[in-house]
Amino acid sequence: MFLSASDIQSIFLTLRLAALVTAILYFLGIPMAWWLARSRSRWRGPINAVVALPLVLPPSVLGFYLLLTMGPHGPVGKLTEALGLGLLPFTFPGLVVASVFYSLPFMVQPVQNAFAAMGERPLEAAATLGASPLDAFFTVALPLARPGLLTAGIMTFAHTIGEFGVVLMIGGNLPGVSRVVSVQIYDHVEALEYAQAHRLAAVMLIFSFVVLMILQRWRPKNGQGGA
Amino acid sequence: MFLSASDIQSIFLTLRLAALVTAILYFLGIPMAWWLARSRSRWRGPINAVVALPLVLPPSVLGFYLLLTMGPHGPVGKLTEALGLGLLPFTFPGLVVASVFYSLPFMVQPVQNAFAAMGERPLEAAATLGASPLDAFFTVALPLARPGLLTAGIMTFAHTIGEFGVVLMIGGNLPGVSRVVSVQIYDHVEALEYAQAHRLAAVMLIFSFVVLMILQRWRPKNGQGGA
Amino acid sequence: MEEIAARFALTYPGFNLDVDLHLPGRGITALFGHSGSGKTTLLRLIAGLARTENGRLTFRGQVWQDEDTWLPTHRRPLGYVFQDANLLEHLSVAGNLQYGAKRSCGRQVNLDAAIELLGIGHLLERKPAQLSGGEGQRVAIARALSTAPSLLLMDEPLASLDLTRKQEILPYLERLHRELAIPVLYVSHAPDEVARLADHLVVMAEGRVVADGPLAETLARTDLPVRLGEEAGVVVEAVIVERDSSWQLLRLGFGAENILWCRDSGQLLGSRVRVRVLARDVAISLSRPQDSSVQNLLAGRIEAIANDEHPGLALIRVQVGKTPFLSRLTRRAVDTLALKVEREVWVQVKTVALLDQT
Amino acid sequence: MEEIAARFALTYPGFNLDVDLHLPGRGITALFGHSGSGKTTLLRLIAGLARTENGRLTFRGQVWQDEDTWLPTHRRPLGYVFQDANLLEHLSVAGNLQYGAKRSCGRQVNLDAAIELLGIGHLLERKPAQLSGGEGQRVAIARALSTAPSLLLMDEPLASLDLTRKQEILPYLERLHRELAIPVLYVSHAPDEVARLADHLVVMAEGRVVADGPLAETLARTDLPVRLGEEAGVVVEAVIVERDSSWQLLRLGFGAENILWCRDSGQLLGSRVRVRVLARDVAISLSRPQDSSVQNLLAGRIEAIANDEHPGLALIRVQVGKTPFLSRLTRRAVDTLALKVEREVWVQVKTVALLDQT
Amino acid sequence: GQARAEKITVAAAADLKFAMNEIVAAYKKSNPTDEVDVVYGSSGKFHTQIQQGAPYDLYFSADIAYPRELAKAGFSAFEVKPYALGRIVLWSATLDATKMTLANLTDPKISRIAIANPKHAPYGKRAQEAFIASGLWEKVEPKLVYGENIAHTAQFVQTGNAQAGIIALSLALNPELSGKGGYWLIPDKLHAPLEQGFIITKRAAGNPLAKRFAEYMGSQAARALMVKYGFVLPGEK
Ligand SMILES: Nc1ncnc2c1ncn2[C@@H]1O[C@H](COP(=O)(O)OP(=O)(O)OP(=O)(O)O)[C@@H](O)[C@H]1O
Ligand SMILES: Nc1ncnc2c1ncn2[C@@H]1O[C@H](COP(=O)(O)OP(=O)(O)OP(=O)(O)O)[C@@H](O)[C@H]1O
Ligand SMILES: [Mg+2]
Ligand SMILES: [Mg+2]
Repeated sequence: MFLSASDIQSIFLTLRLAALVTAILYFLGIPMAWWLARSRSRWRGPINAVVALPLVLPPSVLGFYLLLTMGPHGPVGKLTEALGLGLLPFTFPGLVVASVFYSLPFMVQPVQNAFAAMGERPLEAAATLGASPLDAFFTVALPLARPGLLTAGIMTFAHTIGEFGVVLMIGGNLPGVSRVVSVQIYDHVEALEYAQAHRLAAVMLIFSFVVLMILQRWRPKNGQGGA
Repeated sequence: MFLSASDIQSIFLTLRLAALVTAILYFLGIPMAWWLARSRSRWRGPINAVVALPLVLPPSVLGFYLLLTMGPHGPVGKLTEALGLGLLPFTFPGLVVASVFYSLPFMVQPVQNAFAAMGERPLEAAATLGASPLDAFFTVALPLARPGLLTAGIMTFAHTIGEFGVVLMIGGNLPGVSRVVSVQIYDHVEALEYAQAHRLAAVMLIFSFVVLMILQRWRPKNGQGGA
Repeated sequence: MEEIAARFALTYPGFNLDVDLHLPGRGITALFGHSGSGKTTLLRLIAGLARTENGRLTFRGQVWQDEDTWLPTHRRPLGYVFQDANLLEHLSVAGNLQYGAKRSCGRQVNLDAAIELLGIGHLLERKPAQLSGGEGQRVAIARALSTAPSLLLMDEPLASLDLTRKQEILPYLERLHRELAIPVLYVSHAPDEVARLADHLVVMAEGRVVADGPLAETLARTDLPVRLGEEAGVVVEAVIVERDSSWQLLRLGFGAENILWCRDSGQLLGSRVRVRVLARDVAISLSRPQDSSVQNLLAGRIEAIANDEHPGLALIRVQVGKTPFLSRLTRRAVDTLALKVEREVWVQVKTVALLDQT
Repeated sequence: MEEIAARFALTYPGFNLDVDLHLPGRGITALFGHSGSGKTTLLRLIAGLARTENGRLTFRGQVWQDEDTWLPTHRRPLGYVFQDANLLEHLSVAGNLQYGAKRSCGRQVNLDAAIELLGIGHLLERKPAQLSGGEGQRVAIARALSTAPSLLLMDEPLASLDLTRKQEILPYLERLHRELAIPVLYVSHAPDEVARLADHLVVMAEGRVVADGPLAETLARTDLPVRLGEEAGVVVEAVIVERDSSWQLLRLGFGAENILWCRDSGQLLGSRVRVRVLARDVAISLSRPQDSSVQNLLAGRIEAIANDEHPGLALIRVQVGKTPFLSRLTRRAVDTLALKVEREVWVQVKTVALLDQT
Repeated sequence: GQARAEKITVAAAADLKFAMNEIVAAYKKSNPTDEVDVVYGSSGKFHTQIQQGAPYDLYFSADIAYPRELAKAGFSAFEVKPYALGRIVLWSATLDATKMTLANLTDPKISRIAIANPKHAPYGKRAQEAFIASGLWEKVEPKLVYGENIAHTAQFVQTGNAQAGIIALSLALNPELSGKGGYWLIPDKLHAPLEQGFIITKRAAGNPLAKRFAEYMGSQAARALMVKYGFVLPGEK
């Protein structure tokens, strides 16, 4: 067989993770980006900086700290246990939480730029047409931010697929739970199973290429001159 | 002492690497982003997709493939040897090359969006004022793309600091050559030297926070209404 | 009558706005003033797009802004035509129009009529980037109407339109304001538009209101027409008393027995109309002219002789019955004819522009 | 004389541009036409901002575009005023002006004069976002001049300016074009601007050129003034023969012995000027009028009687010496006075607008 | 409920991969209903993860120090059991390592030598000890490059980026590597014994399957497989 059963399992796990993380980050990151792009609060600067900080730590070190925080003695771990949710590490939800945290800047930064670039004027037009700020956000700001949203989604999705430092640490490499493709390829390489590693990497690259090509269609064409 | 000599060495090495990679990527990524934002070639879509592909592979796997390619039997390795440059793995230039490759999408995507968002009109104005395309690129497109350039720089810089999978894979963990901070923190954690790991991580986080806060100043204020 | 009360003070570097305005609750109020005099700024304050401390704004008794109240723009029932069209780039023309219509809170609008009249029916599928300057402006007008507003704010809506287009759109706007009975604040640089459309005139200079009153009154003030340049003149209310079908002319009666002839534009006999008579179109003679192509002759008496913008010119106010007329003459003519206040003269009106039915 | 030759064909959905134009190498050519008639598109093609296959464009014998040649915009020595100002948002007003000046290849420009005349001196430090609509437009004009162009393309440069401003800027543009001796292509909807500024008139409709010729000729065509609406009229070349300082008037002589009076704007005695006489300002009488405030009386002969846009109106062409005048009269007046071709009449000109020195 | 558990997860050091895969396969043949998942990775990482509650039932470390520490901290159900001694070899993909000793590494033609990072990788530590014991450390240190773990070290050599390296015997026997070059077994007197041990974690204390599998590791069949893959068993020489 071309790919082993466990390879295929890891592919579906990865897609589920990446899709979920991207979806969650759209929910979390877009409001954050909106606030960061428009607020005049003095917290804007610091928060802007904090968002990019997860990038600075090596993934497996970040994973280590997340493990400590979400473990039984960590604050998050105590909280989730108190809430009856159990502990997050070594579970799929734990992976999702960690990836969301780590990929946050990939979502926030491009969307923030897109919001900032459109300026106030389209929102003013929407307001005079009776659109509430929330309404205008959905019907004007989001559509106009499409290139930024697309970039953010691509970066988040691709990065979640490729990231494994955090995942390995938090997830524990459990089949069906946290053995995502990146971990699987890594395992193959570590075990010197190069043929399998090449195959799986090739599948991921081709698949991702196709997905990225399809996503290109959402990228608006260049402005066409016009009057 | 608060940080060991080798910690401090790794910090300076990291800053050198991140600064160099960011600078090189500004050189390489901006023209690419320009082309991707404006070309109507049918290669635009595929190349756009390819730029994001390095993200999809786990860094250490990517590192493994780079090790193959840049090794004595790989095409890049044969080339560099033929050019009398020697082999790239285990050298600082090798690290730079690998990081440039891996961080490319972080540079290209935000800048591309910024170029696309400004549209043709400012460039048309510049052309009627006698600015050649190159002139207009430097005097109009780049200044207008400032938020995108800033984001791209931040993401590239932070990511190069934090990335260690690729670096570890092809760097050989040589002090002063490839033992960057991320690798150093990782080594501390692996060796269960948690106190040292915490200290070094804290230093990196605080330092990065300060740098990011300073960079915020370059982010233009919100448009101020206007007529 | 006073249904919009606005008091604002705002400072930009090098510019102070300080207005305290009371505007009628219906009819078109023209905002007239030099470039940079603060017209757009005032409109933005009224729309709630800009905000000042200590501003106060009431509309039909409802407080839109004071110390405690701030009604955000989208809750103010207004339509706004931006100075640049400011269309939503991601929507087609139709999408832009529907955007407002969908949010009109059930108020009905006949958008089809607006679309046809503004000549944008063939553009509905286009994106704003594919429109010419004037096309964009017309779409912006239709869009402002799409919300069925209670107050219409128009910032130079016709600036990039040609005369023919303007002449198609102006009657439509006139009709609209009569039918909808909503107040319109209309910024314009074009005195002919102002004279034609406005019921009320506000003249601004350097952030302040320098004149403010009903159109006819304000136009007939001999201290003001200076600002209107070639367009100084008066507006006369009259009744259509006769139709001359063979010559396509209408006879208009005003005051006790005075008449004016003007081109027939299809108005009903007996209806009340407004006509505009420009000072430059009014000549004066001492005796009744003979054999002249000028058919509108009125007997009147000189009320005032004032300076005009050019030292060689004078503005003469002649009372014809109860109606004042302005005439712009050279100072030399005033001298040659020995014109003086109280003197009885003949007024020759070369052209009369029918404005609208009232 | 023919120094700009342009042939372009271009198709947008629902719009075809097809022009073959030969324009004079100096003076102002007005591009006049309805909204959407293709004026901006033509200007963009000439500037090289848009490109068509099989287009051909030569300027002063130099090929800018043909099958083999394509001179990119920045190599064409032109200045362009965009329909919206299109200022560079990241630069201050001063930065925008310097941007062009720095790239003018050593050609000298007196920007200070432009800045003062356009009244933008106090705005130099501002960012474009902090300008009013008219202020932006004025900056755009100054910027287009900053490159010391050999061809000036202006897309409704005065559309958002008030009359007073326009009256300040128009003479400046006139002077400029005389002094610089560069051809100007000037898109305008305002017939008064066209009549005042243009030497040459191109009328466009639906992507095609429907009229094209020297201004005076084109304006005097009785088949065309329809498009000019109230602004139909003629332009007369005359010489200042007398100054009446007490009345601030100038006496203008034209033809053998004809004279016109107009307001004194400080021109030199003996200088050649252009004056505009609108058809609406011209009355006709059969006998010489007495006691009238109208001082300009000329003897002439009716040359043609044509239909005007309104069925109740007629356009009469009266030849005064060698100069044609247009008069707009009601059909009834034509009938009452029994006006006919060849008939000798008196022409009463109420207002004469001095355009410029030639 | 723990008695009914039919599944265990084993965390095993990466160097065990081939041996363990066969052992599990053999075990399953005799106990077809038992399900055994094996996760391979770095011993250090497993150590951290088990402290944070990772769901591993058995933990086979490449260095007995880790399980000992866990046992001391109370994460182990029973005491630590040694299961093998690791051996290190000098290996090269380009040179014939069978004819080499550590001393040959000083040859200037050999510019890069790969060992695992002695700071945290047990095989790397032993390699360092061997160099020091042979008095070569000062001479070879400038040529050393450090792999993250023993597999990574092998890759440095395999891709030709390093001309020689010190890796685990178990790895050198791997078919992927044994085809190329050859190895020279480094005498075990040159370094401290690389004792490898495993524990049953506390969470599997009542899990009979975990216990059964642990016992199977001591069986003759399992021991034979361990030997086949280059491990020296405790109590044998
Ligand atoms: N954001 C701003 N910052 C600073 N000054 C501003 C800003 N917006 C407007 N101004 C200034 O305020 C004054 C009034 O501007 P406003 O746009 O109201 O003028 P306007 O009457 O609409 O002029 P126009 O007819 O040219 O559009 C101008 O001098 C302008 O330069
Ligand atoms: N990018 C485009 N795509 C499709 N149609 C276009 C595009 N640009 C312009 N048009 C159409 O071409 C025609 C001519 O446009 P153009 O801008 O030249 O008109 P214009 O004469 O300048 O009008 P205005 O006076 O309103 O500015 C219009 O019908 C317009 O809708
Ligand atoms: Mg304005
Ligand atoms: Mg146009």
